[in-house]
Amino acid sequence: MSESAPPVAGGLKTRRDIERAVVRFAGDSGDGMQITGEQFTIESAVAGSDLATLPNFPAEIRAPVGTLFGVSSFQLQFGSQRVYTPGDRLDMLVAMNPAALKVHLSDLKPGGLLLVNTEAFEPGNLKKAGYPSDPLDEPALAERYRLHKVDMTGLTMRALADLPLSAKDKERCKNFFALGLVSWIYTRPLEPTLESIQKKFAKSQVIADANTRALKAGHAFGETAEIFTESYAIEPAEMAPGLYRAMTGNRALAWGLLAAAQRSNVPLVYGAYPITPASSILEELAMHKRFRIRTIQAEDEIAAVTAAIGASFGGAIGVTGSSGPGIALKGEGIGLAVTAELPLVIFDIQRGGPSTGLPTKTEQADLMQAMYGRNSESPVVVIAPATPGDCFYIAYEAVRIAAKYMVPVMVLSDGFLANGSEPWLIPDAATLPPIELHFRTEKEGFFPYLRDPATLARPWVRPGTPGLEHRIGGLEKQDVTGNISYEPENHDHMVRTRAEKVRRVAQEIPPTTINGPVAGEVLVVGWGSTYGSITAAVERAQADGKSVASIHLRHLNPLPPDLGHILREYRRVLVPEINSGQLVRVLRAEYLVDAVGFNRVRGLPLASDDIHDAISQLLGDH
Amino acid sequence: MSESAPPVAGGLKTRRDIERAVVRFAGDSGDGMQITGEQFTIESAVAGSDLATLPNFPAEIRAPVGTLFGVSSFQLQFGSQRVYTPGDRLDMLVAMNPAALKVHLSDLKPGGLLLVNTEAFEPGNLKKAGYPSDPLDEPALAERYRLHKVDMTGLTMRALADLPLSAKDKERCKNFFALGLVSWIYTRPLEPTLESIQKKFAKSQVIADANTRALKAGHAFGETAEIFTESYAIEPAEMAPGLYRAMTGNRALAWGLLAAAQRSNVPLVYGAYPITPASSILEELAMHKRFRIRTIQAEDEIAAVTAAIGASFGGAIGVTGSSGPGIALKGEGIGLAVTAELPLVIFDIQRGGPSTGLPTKTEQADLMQAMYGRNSESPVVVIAPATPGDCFYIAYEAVRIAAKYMVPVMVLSDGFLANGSEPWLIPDAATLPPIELHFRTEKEGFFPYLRDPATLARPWVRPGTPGLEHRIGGLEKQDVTGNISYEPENHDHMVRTRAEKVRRVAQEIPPTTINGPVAGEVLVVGWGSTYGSITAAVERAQADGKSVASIHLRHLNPLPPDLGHILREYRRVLVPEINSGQLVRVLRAEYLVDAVGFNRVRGLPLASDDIHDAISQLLGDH
Amino acid sequence: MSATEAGAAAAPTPKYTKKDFESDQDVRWCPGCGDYAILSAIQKSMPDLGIPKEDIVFVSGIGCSSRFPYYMNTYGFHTIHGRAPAIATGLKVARPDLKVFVVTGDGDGLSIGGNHMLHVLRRNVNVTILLFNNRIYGLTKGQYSPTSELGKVTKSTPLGSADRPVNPLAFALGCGATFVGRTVDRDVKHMEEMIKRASAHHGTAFLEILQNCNIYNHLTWNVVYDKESKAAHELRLEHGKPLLFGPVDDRHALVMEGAQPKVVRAKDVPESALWVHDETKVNAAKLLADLWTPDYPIPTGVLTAIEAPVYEDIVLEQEQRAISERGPGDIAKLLTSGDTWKID
Amino acid sequence: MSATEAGAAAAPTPKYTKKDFESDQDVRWCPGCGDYAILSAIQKSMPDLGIPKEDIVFVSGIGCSSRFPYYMNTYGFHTIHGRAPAIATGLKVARPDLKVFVVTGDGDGLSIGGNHMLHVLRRNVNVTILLFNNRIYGLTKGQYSPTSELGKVTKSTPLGSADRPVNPLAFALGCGATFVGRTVDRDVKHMEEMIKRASAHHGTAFLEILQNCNIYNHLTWNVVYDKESKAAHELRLEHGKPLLFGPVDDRHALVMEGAQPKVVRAKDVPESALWVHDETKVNAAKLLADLWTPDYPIPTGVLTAIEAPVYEDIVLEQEQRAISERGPGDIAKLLTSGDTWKID
Ligand SMILES: Cc1ncc(C[n+]2csc(CCOP(=O)(O)OP(=O)(O)O)c2C)c(N)n1
Ligand SMILES: Cc1ncc(C[n+]2csc(CCOP(=O)(O)OP(=O)(O)O)c2C)c(N)n1
Ligand code: SF4
Ligand code: SF4
Ligand SMILES: [Mg+2]
Ligand SMILES: [Mg+2]
Repeated sequence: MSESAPPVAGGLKTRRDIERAVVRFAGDSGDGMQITGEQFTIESAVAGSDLATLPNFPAEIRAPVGTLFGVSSFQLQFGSQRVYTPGDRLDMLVAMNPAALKVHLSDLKPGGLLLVNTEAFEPGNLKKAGYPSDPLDEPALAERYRLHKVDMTGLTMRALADLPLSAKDKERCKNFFALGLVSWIYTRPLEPTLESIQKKFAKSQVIADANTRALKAGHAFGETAEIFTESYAIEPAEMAPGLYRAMTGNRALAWGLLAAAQRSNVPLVYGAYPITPASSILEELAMHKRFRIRTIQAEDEIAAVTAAIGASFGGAIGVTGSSGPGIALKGEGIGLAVTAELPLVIFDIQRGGPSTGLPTKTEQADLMQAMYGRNSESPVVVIAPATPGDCFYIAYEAVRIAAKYMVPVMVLSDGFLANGSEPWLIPDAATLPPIELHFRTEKEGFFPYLRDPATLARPWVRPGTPGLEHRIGGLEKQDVTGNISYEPENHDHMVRTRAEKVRRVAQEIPPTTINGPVAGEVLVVGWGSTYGSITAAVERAQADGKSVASIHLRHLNPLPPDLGHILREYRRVLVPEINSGQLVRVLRAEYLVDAVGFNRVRGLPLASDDIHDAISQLLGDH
Repeated sequence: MSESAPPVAGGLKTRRDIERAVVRFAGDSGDGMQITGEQFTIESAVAGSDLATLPNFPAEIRAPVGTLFGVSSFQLQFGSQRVYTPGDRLDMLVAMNPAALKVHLSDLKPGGLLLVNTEAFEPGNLKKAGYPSDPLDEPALAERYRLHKVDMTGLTMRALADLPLSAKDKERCKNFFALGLVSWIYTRPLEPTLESIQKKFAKSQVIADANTRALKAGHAFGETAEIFTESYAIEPAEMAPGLYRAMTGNRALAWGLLAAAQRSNVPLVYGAYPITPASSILEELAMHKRFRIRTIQAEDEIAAVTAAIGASFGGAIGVTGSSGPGIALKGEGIGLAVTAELPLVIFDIQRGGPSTGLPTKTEQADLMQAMYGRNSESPVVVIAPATPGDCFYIAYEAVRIAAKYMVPVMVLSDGFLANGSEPWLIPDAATLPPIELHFRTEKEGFFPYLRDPATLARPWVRPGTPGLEHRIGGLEKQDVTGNISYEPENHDHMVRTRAEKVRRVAQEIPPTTINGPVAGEVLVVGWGSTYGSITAAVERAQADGKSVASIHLRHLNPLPPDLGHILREYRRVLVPEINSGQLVRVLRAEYLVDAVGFNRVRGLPLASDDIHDAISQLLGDH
Repeated sequence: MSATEAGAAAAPTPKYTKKDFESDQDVRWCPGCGDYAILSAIQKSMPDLGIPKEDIVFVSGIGCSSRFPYYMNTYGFHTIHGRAPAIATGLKVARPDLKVFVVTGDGDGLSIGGNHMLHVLRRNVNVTILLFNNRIYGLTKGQYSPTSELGKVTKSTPLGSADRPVNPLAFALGCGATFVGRTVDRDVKHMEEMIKRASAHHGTAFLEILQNCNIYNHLTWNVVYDKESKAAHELRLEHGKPLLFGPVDDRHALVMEGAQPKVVRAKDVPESALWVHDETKVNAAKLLADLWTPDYPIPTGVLTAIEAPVYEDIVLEQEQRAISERGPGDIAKLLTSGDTWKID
Repeated sequence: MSATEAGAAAAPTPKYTKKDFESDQDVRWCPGCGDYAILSAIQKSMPDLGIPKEDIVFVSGIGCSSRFPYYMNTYGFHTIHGRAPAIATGLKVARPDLKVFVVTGDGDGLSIGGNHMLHVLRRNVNVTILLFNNRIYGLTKGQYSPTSELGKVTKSTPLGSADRPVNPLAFALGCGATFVGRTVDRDVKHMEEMIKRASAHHGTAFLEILQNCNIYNHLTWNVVYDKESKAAHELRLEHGKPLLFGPVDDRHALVMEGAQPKVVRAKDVPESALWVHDETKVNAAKLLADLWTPDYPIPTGVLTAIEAPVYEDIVLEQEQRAISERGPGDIAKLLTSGDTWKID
């Protein structure tokens, strides 16, 4: 909720209209917080809210129960206005155990709703969370927040008392109790969850019944219990009409590839080695063999990228995906695709680093690696999606460009986009631009490094084509003939040609959309997953009447042709990134503008409040 | 020779004084051109000349005889003034066969000396070189150059007629005939070569005798044959007094490590996988086991770098070396050293790329890879030697910094420095700065990520130290304790700390030497092996009275603290590099100066004439 | 050798208990994971090694299993995925005086790290490798691994995996391993015995530990967990003892028929015809490594343990010989050796 | 399958000669290199494969040996060091209709590329791997390789190498190879026969070709070059034939003594006791792979050739089953499947 309401003492249950709310479910890894959050997301979407989500879970598979590092959480913001981010500070926190309270309380706004499961606040758990005594007994807590102590476990157990289930199984349903209660508080429809419970537990009707009852019990508890004095209603957001679905970034990348495979009508080979947070792309693709997607779980990332290159050599679309450490290993292989001039798509789902770093946390610090993480002059195209749903279009676009220009295309997503979801307007597949693959079969005048005058692409030849037998490789080649050449001028020419080919991809970039005035005080330039945080911050500043605009780059190499011009129309340029300042250096070097970075590397999305502050500061500093 | 003399018709043999000369020996891979060039280098050095060399050989081990791609050459410039480069254009070309003539003739100055071995100009060789008829019969050749057709093979055979050797063995001595003749032409002393023949062929006196005779026969031929009308004398250069030796870059890197190992008094482990042009460092180090240098020829580059990291963890100095493609493979491993904060030295002997590229040619295109070729924010120190001899100091310095700051240090050498040589003033080993290693043994107050306030280095602990048992790894760590931490603020702090630690290395950088006026029209900024070409070009421009200065960066990350100030003192900044413009982007981004690049990626050193032209152009463009 | 190197060897080894090897870090495996039992067995075995704990280093890659070093109160290095054998090689070359363990998983050691495994084994570096084989990628949440059965249905192979598994023991032997053994996470006593045997080997010891991942691959090794099945199928290898297995009342024997191993009723063969286990015969170990149910028993214990040159021993020998023959290196002398000339 | 995929199979194969497989590129090996003989043998074998030359692809890594594809007038890809098996795997998954050869060296295939070698072998991808083993790094000018003898003096090991060599055949078998053979560059007829046998195998065929590097490791295989020595030591394996070797007047036999192979005088054993070579027995192949002089003969020929599931066959089967059961994928349908909601 953007305006926080003062705590209200008992009375009639009222329903207040609010514009937006930020809710976080937090509990033990075993408490089902991810599924609770996902269901709440669907309910909110069906209610017509715009929304954005932020799942956050530990690197451990099943951390010991009750520990601080075992806390798992799911946050979402939903509202009747455009929602760009999962929100900075919480309107409501659901804490299923003391550890969750300890880890997350500081993010709750003063006066925010705090719902705790009292049953879990027993000595063992308190100790694991490092509480010397029960924090729920501290009067300060109820003073600072609207504290609701509910024995969710007990209420759930009682609601399920007569069901033929073990106590443990019953206790497990408590997250649905919490969901029911929160759904009541925010007037979310239960139907989507009821349906999905039926689907999910189709194999065990008793479990389905138990969860259904728990959900309803939670809802009824809100309705009847004396302690909740009001609930909140949120008008449906004004969203483009059409059919929607919730979409996560990794699924969208996978589906973008499926669309590309179908439209291009050749097999697509995805070579990957599991790594967080990229693994789910491999897993998603493996389920769609009907699209002639062939997945190879390779022995390592080097094999993954080179298998993809082998596939491209064979006339299929070669794609590989990983996260930072795996991308580092692929550098040499990518260089081979650069010089062999074969299409290749590389997904980098960035995570916290360096080295193994923070595997389940998000970051944007692989931009330089994408540009330069290989020996010698080895240019590739670099593009980045702005939202989870945008991943679909970016993946599709990556295949299109790779095949058209015979060039590797690196896609920079990240952990936040990968797992985050948004309500996504389902596109009409027929409106996707065509992917035109030209496999040369004409013998006359053939040379392996002949070039298309518009794109500088060399011909793609499927082995099996009679008369076009040829050999390529990683040594420098004479232009046109493709024969090995160590000749100095040819090398210089080829270095320039490979660079020019990538530069020509600029002709694919549409004019940059400026969010705000076309000239003014401050321009905020972003890329990748910070889109939401930046847009929210900029729109807030604009609402305050500030002369601020933003642009968001989906193309990072080459940069949009109109960018230099745009940058010069503002007094200051601010570049917020979840890294130590990478795009900002590219812009400074390229355009000699005194752009400044706003950089926080916390494993989390940037807070739009912080960006807003940075904008204000720049505006102030005349 | 800087002034080329007009062809002179017969007469008395005169000796002319010249200032400098550029000579290239070229022939088949089997013709011994490398050894010929190396010997001529020693002779010139002993004669007191300053000099610079450029060996150039094919990627093939033994390319088929007589082919164009099988040509091997060795070029050197020597003179009585400071010699910075092997020279752009040739004063003399020795062509041992038609292929050598074909490949190299275009580099010979008009009026230059052209010495050919007529015997090799027979139909088979002419055909392999692609000559439809004998080029020696073309009148234009003798008009354009001072052509000397000598049957070097035949003269050698005759000189060795009575020796008990096979015809093939005798024929092999013809390169020493050529050397004798060229030595006569440039008045070089034969003694160093005579000595080295004795050493080299100590096992076979008859071979030693044969080569000695061939050398002397060549010399006598110059003295007596009617065709050579003059010879040239070159005053000894004014060089700092002291003991000199010829030094190649790779040997200097290796010896720098030996010095560091001796001074630091711990073993040094060099992990490497063979790759051109880095292999000879491994080979050189393997010969010096007495220095407690332990070489591991690893199974691949990843094992090489991680073995070095393992050694550093054990309290030894871990060093690895490779060329571009191998460095690409090491990226992930280097990231581990960054986060584990262990000392590590990485040699990157750059070669032509991308991918396998031009393995035996030189390039400077790995600067960006050195800076950014890893996932996430993963800063390392980057330094680069300017000349072959400088490699000794750079290697030593790399170890010193790595151990002092507990940080990886990347050294960017290249194929030209690696194989090129220069007369090198042997330093007094005692004057090298100390390498102070502190292995912590004190238990009290120990934490693995405690930091030294000056350097931010964490303590280095040798396993085996009682009471300091601890665990480190690639996951993000809490500062000070080193415990795994996914805490957002700590991560941000650690990202900044790792960056700051590298930034602090700036305190090791001496004030930048400016070659020329401290302010003016054009500043030329170089790094690495272009030192010679740039200096020669700048000094020529200065001699013409132009307002031009140059600086040469040995420290590329961090940059020298005084650099920003210096750059702003000149109207234009020119950055010549053997890449597509890498340092120039760093300078633009860092200092917002409109520096422009001069870029030729030809697998060869930059020609100082070309740099001179680029300077003139910048001066002209007001 | 530096003073410290020499010093470490001389110090008397204190008497330890299991507790001395427990670190202060929270153990972060899933409740019920087989890794707990292995951790306990290793901590329990340590005091018997007679090595000062500051001289022990655990090196690992990445995976659930590779979290191991954090829990040992020794020196430890949790490195990057698959590279632990290479890191251990560098460490041993730098510090032959240390006792180095490598902890790895079926993914870490045999997928991304397969090449380093090959080379550490052929080099016979003096390290003890403990491979926790749960036939799954645990840490990345349940994709199939190189040891997963063909046709395995996992997250990344919804229709079943298409690749034939690698047999870690056969692989290690193919790489020239000098010590190869197998034990089981639920057989605590045998585990301890094997850990000590492996640790005592001079050269690379490769010990496969069958481990349960109760979250993603529960009971994959049930054939050696289930009491009855274990009794029927486990072939406990003991040097000098005949290859007999199965319940006391239905003993079976393994014999050679030409170049093929064959299972027969124990009572049907004379004692002289029994195949007596000989750890020094790598040939025989290769035959044993390939055995599995249903046609053959499952061997556990030490398949082979032979002596062979150790990499870092040779490296150090060469160094010491060079020093003793020609004295320690002297950079000042080297710099002025060979062709030099003077300029005044 | 696309039209082209189906079409390629249908076209009648032209009659070729060796010349048809010679490319227009200059061959750039050292004069006298064993690679020339191998090239010639392969070019000569090609016509007999009965495969249209446009359907043949040679994939290689980096090394002298890996220059190979340039000289074949087929499709070819000279890739990066060690990765050819992985590239070939991707190629075969994309294009199972192609005939793919991998050419590699002892460094390329067993040093940097060892892991991919392991995994291509266990996956049993349908490719023919030709490993030119010269026991040295040729292209980088003479450092020792993983197959070099222990103590080998080379540029990088002036005092002798410290690592035990890997035996390529034993390694391949340890990785689960389904076809393992060995031949010699100087035995042209046998080479051709082996190349055809390997090429005909369905699954990964691993053929080691002992090759002479006359520049850096001349006559390293002299034991099988020298006429007398070859006659004494070569054990030519032939399916169904007993393991006999040595000159006619001094024939020796290989027999099993328990689990150990043993050499005896042929005349001292009854024919029935002879060990008859059976290519389908991997066990036996493992015993054979380890044999070498002086104690044993040197086996050449096919050590084993077994049938096993082929990786890309399964991948394609799964795809075709999915399509035939539920129809080809339709992105429009997928996009609207599952939980959706409408906004008007
Ligand atoms: C370079 C790199 N690639 C991939 C990963 C992701 N990853 C971490 S552990 C692991 C597999 C672990 O499997 P295993 O070794 O069997 O260990 P387990 O978790 O089963 O004990 C993978 C793929 C990584 N950390 N680094
Ligand atoms: C990543 C990488 N590392 C190292 C090299 C250098 N290199 C090229 S070939 C080779 C070894 C070749 O040995 P082998 O495979 O036995 O081939 P041979 O030349 O003996 O036929 C090496 C180390 C390289 N090209 N790329
Ligand atoms: S995922 Fe499996 S292997 Fe990993 S800790 Fe959990 S139970 Fe153990
Ligand atoms: S170096 Fe050896 S392997 Fe390479 S081409 Fe020459 S002879 Fe052949
Ligand atoms: Mg595992
Ligand atoms: Mg080789």
